[in-house]
Amino acid sequence: MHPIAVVVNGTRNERSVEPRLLLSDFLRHDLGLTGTHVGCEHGVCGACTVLMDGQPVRSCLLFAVQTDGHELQTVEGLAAGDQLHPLQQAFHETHALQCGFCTPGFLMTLVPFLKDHPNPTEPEIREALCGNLCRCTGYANIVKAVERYAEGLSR
Amino acid sequence: MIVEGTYALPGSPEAIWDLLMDPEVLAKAMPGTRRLDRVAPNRYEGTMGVGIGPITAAEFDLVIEVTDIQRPLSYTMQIDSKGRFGFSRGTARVELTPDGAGSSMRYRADLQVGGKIAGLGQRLLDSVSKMLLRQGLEALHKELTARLT
Amino acid sequence: MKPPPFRYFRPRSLEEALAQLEREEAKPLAGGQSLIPAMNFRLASPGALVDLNEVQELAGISDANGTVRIGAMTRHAAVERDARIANRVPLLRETMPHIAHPQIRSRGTIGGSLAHADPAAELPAVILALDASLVIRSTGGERRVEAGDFFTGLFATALEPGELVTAVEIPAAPARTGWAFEEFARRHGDYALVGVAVRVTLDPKGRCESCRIVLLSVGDGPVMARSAMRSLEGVDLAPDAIREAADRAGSADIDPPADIHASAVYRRQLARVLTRRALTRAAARASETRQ
Amino acid sequence: MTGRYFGESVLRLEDAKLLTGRARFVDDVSLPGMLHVAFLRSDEAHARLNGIDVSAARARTGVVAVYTADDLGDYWQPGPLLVPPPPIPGLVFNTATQGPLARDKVRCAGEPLAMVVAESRYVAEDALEDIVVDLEPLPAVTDLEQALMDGAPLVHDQFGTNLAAWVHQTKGDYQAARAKAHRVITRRFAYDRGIAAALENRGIVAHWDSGAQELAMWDTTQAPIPIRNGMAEFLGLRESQVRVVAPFIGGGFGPKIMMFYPEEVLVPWAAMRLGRPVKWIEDRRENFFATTQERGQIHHAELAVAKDGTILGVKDRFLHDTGAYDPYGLTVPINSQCTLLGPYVVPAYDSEFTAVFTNKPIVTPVRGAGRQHGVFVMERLLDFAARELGMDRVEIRRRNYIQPDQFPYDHEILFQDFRPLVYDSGDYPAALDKAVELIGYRKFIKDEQPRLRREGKHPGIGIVSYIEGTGIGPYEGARVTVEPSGTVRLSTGVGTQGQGHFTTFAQIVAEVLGVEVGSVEVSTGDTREFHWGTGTFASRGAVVAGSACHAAAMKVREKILALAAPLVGVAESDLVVAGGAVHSRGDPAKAISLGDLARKANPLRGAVAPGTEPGLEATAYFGPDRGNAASGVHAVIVEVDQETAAVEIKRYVVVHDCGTVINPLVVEAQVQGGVAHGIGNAFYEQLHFDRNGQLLNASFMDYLLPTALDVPTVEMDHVVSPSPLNPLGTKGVGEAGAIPTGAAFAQAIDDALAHTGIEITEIPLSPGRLFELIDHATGKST
Repeated sequence: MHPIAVVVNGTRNERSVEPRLLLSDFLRHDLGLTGTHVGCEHGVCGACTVLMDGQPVRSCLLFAVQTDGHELQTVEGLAAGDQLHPLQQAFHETHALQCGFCTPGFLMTLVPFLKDHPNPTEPEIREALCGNLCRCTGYANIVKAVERYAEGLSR
Repeated sequence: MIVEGTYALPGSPEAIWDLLMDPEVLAKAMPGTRRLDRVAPNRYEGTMGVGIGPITAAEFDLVIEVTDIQRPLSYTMQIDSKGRFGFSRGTARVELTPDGAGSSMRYRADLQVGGKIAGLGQRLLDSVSKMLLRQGLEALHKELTARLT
Repeated sequence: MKPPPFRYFRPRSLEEALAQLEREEAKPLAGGQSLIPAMNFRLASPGALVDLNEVQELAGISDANGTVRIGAMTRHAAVERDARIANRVPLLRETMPHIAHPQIRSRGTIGGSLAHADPAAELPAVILALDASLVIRSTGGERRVEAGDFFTGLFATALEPGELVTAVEIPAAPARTGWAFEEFARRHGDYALVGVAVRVTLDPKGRCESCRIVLLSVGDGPVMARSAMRSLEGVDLAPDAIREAADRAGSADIDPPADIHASAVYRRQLARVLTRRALTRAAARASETRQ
Repeated sequence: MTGRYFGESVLRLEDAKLLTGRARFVDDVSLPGMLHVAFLRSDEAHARLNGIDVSAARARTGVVAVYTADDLGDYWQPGPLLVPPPPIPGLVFNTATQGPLARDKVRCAGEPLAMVVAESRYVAEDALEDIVVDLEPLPAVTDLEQALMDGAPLVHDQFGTNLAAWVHQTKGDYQAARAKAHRVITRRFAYDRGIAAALENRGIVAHWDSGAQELAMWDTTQAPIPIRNGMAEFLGLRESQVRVVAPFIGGGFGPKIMMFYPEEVLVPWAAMRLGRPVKWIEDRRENFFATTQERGQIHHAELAVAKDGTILGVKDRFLHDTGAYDPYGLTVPINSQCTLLGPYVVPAYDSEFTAVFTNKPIVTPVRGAGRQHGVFVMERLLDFAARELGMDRVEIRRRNYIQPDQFPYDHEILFQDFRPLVYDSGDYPAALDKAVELIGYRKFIKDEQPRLRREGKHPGIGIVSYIEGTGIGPYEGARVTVEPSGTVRLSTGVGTQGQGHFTTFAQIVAEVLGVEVGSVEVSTGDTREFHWGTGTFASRGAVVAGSACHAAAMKVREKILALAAPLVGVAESDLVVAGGAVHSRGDPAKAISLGDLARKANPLRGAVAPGTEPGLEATAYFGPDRGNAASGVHAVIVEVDQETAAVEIKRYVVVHDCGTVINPLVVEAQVQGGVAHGIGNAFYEQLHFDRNGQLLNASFMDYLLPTALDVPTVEMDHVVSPSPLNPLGTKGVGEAGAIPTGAAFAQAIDDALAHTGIEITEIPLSPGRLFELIDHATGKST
């Protein structure tokens, strides 16, 4: 077992972990942050995307022990209390989610993307999303949500 | 999956027949073989493990039975291997014809794979089988050359 | 799909990492974006991993005496965003977005991809087209290997046990050089069915002085289309010459594998079409820089 | 019914939980002392099980139990036959269902052999590697046509054949129709296998509370109530001792309604036996074997047409791959058989199918559930007929449509709900006109296509029609309760997997009771809240459960009026229910809030009048007489790169008719999502089995789901033909988008490559396969 200290959504957590423990399992089961979802565990579906030091990573392709000393953000860290993050609000307003299982991964992929691309074109949005699978929506409303969010930023 | 071709070997069919049936030589011709014992006149058992890139060379149990023997011109090998990653089995028909001082070996293997290697490795199966065949034939050639001199 | 157990080491320096690799008979863990899926499937079960992610000295891009040096632990995303790469190694810049997906690129590393040597990977083909060298270290010292000598087979490289790729060095391109990368994948970010990296340099009269055509997903590793390359040397890069070279690239120069997504015949066709398209773009770029 | 909420694009009430990561899915359930399960599954597709040694696994630290079939004793039973065959004369059906753990023989790769229960999933997977299995391989059968040949290996020895079922349905006299035909179009069509690929895999958590003597089970099922009933029976418990919760479910698409999966039977059993909560979460690799699949069919079909393009008759002979077992009966092939008829007048129909056992995973409905096969065959036959007759593709369809004044229209055969295939309503010409207009069909054919062709491009257009039988019985129920707080509780038994039921059901109730939609709290999929019903399948949630919600709300409304009239002091007919209160029509100040009324409806003193019930609560059920017929037209424009065989979607248009729309936002999203699924089916998703029954692409690396770059934004328009079969007038929409997609693409690709003479008669179509077909059509071999 390896002791680790990792800041998640601004809170420091100290735990002892087996090296093989996947970050996705650590977040979900050790820290109880079950908003991060696991869809494939081989790095294709994107549902488990979280931010590590601000960068989007697949938490099923990282060992928890590797995050020692780093900062993570999960979907639980987006809203401020009952106030949805503007991107979450845009998803709500455009009906960009159905079953919602893949949604946290989309949000966590988009947050850093939108920081770098505050005014993205549709092709840019679609390319940014190509590492996240959604089986329900057909993506159209997710693209719309991003456009609505970006409009909100530029207003 | 069918793999076939011809390959030139040193030594006439008569000269190399016993060597081809020698478990040590046979093991050389099958890359990754760790151990191979003749347990009956035409039956061999052993273990093998082939690692490719990041894939760990997990141990497979290997059984080979030689049938349809037409000494010194042809035989069929029934190959059966299984392990944690799945299984591989099938037949390999080998025909030898004299070719100058050496032999021309015609081979036709009909192999099936199953389990994880089939479900996850399909992208690489063709390349891997080509590579193993090439390595095996080269090793066989080298071994025969060494033993014949 | 949970990985098997392993011993874990997390060195802070290259010296420490090399010593651990040697002592523990460990496998290096770079970005882990190929290794960890294989472990989750329990196809890979390394006894020990030496995690290179905290070895700061292995990451970073520098530029000296015309050579661009990329540290092995530089992330794909960093290469993609780097202005020097965009200016000095535009072929590499053009290739980066084709590599997997954004989340993979923010974790995956240049050195990891090269050492992994997947025959479908983009970077081995590109650094071969760029005539780059790899810097390799072990506790015994440092050596340099040209890309052409580094890839030795299916997932196989010139790396010996205990050795690490520490950087890749890309020489400056001569004047009048054009480039292009093309690939065909079922979906963006998938393993390409075929890809090609092309670099051409024109002589002052506008004829092809030298060129490199390197294909991926058509063999055990990156494959140089040698007869196609020879056919263009000293030749005006007119459509007919390009078409003929592309035909060679799709036929004599490769022996592509088949899988469920593409037959060998289809891969040959894609190799032909993509090579022609890449050569056409590269030639146009080269003549732009000539003017 | 229209009003403040009904028919409006109300934003979803369930979103906030899902967006913030607070929604609870099955894998989020964590209980103290919980154990974790991993299954050892067969690598072989067909083999005799000679022995299994689990002793090393049992000895491993952290392993609590390992079970094989032998350890189950009497609990080992073949699963139930969920859907018995319909009463069609002459029908043959051989029943074969799966036991929870393989015994004697395995019949497809992935069949569970042993169950490991351990302190963590990691350890459970470690222990799988300790188990030694002696499987003696048998020749496998995977090909539908070969499976029926003499000497084929038998999946189930007891039948002496691989025939699982045979069904023949006819209408009119096809031979006579054929004799009169100007042309008879004959083709072979093939549809290959795929999976549902919900992003959430299946999972079960079970907890036996020995103090309360109650079993709680969280299950990713689309049908919690039948699971509850079945588990009680299997485990010898009263139904009231079992609570099944289908919480938030990460997509269903059909396979999550299979009852019972082996894991569903085993996990609660282990939890009772071990006295600790037990969790099993299917991983993605398991999902490729352990969850049911769909789509393998081969059709030999012919269309008899008159010179003017009028359909005289259709004959179809098809094989349907049911996989290793057939617990779901004939739902899928009967859907294919019925849906083939589409929106057309087909005077003579002769359709015969044979369902075939193969050494592949079980087939049960997946979004579309066999309907797309029928549509593909019929639409393609019409395309080829149009080509041969020199007719326009749109015209041949228009000429054969059932007209708006012909409803109810009886196709004279039996549908999957055992009821006659009678269409309730529709306006097919109107939908076609809108689609033709929206995609600019005429202009494309006349101007754009020739222009692009001159530029060396290969553009093509496809336009196809379909019918979807939706909203079948038997019934669903709902209970509506007005609480003293003014909150309205709505409980229904159907599970929900993202369709927006929390919102659409609330809209229905809010409309009837005149309350804010946000004040309706919906509970679905928890047998403790409501325990009568069947499940979410066949695009029936909004139709059947929605109508039940409406009926329950209407009953509560009656109670409100009866109770309020004396209190407000006016006649019931002078009361208005609005704004969370009841008031006098003439004097709005004379009012009482629903909350207060609820309190008065449950008095602590006084007497409740005989014949009345306490509380503002009512339960109601709805069972439609038969399924209704949703319909639509899809049109697509593609561009094909003939050199690489890449197909690019330029535009996609859908005009659909699902009757009265409760929430347009939800309906359009269902259509868009369905089209994405259909695009996957058409281009990307194919399970590749080798001849030994080995699946060659058992991961998301090689089984390709379309991404945001592969699915265009669909342009939509609507036709509304209310269904007379339910009070809301609604029809189902969940599966529609996925049904005609393949047919639309096939036509568009044929059109794009018309100069090659190519004919697409198979789905799915990878670029590699399209390349071969182009080569074949052009006679080139590159």
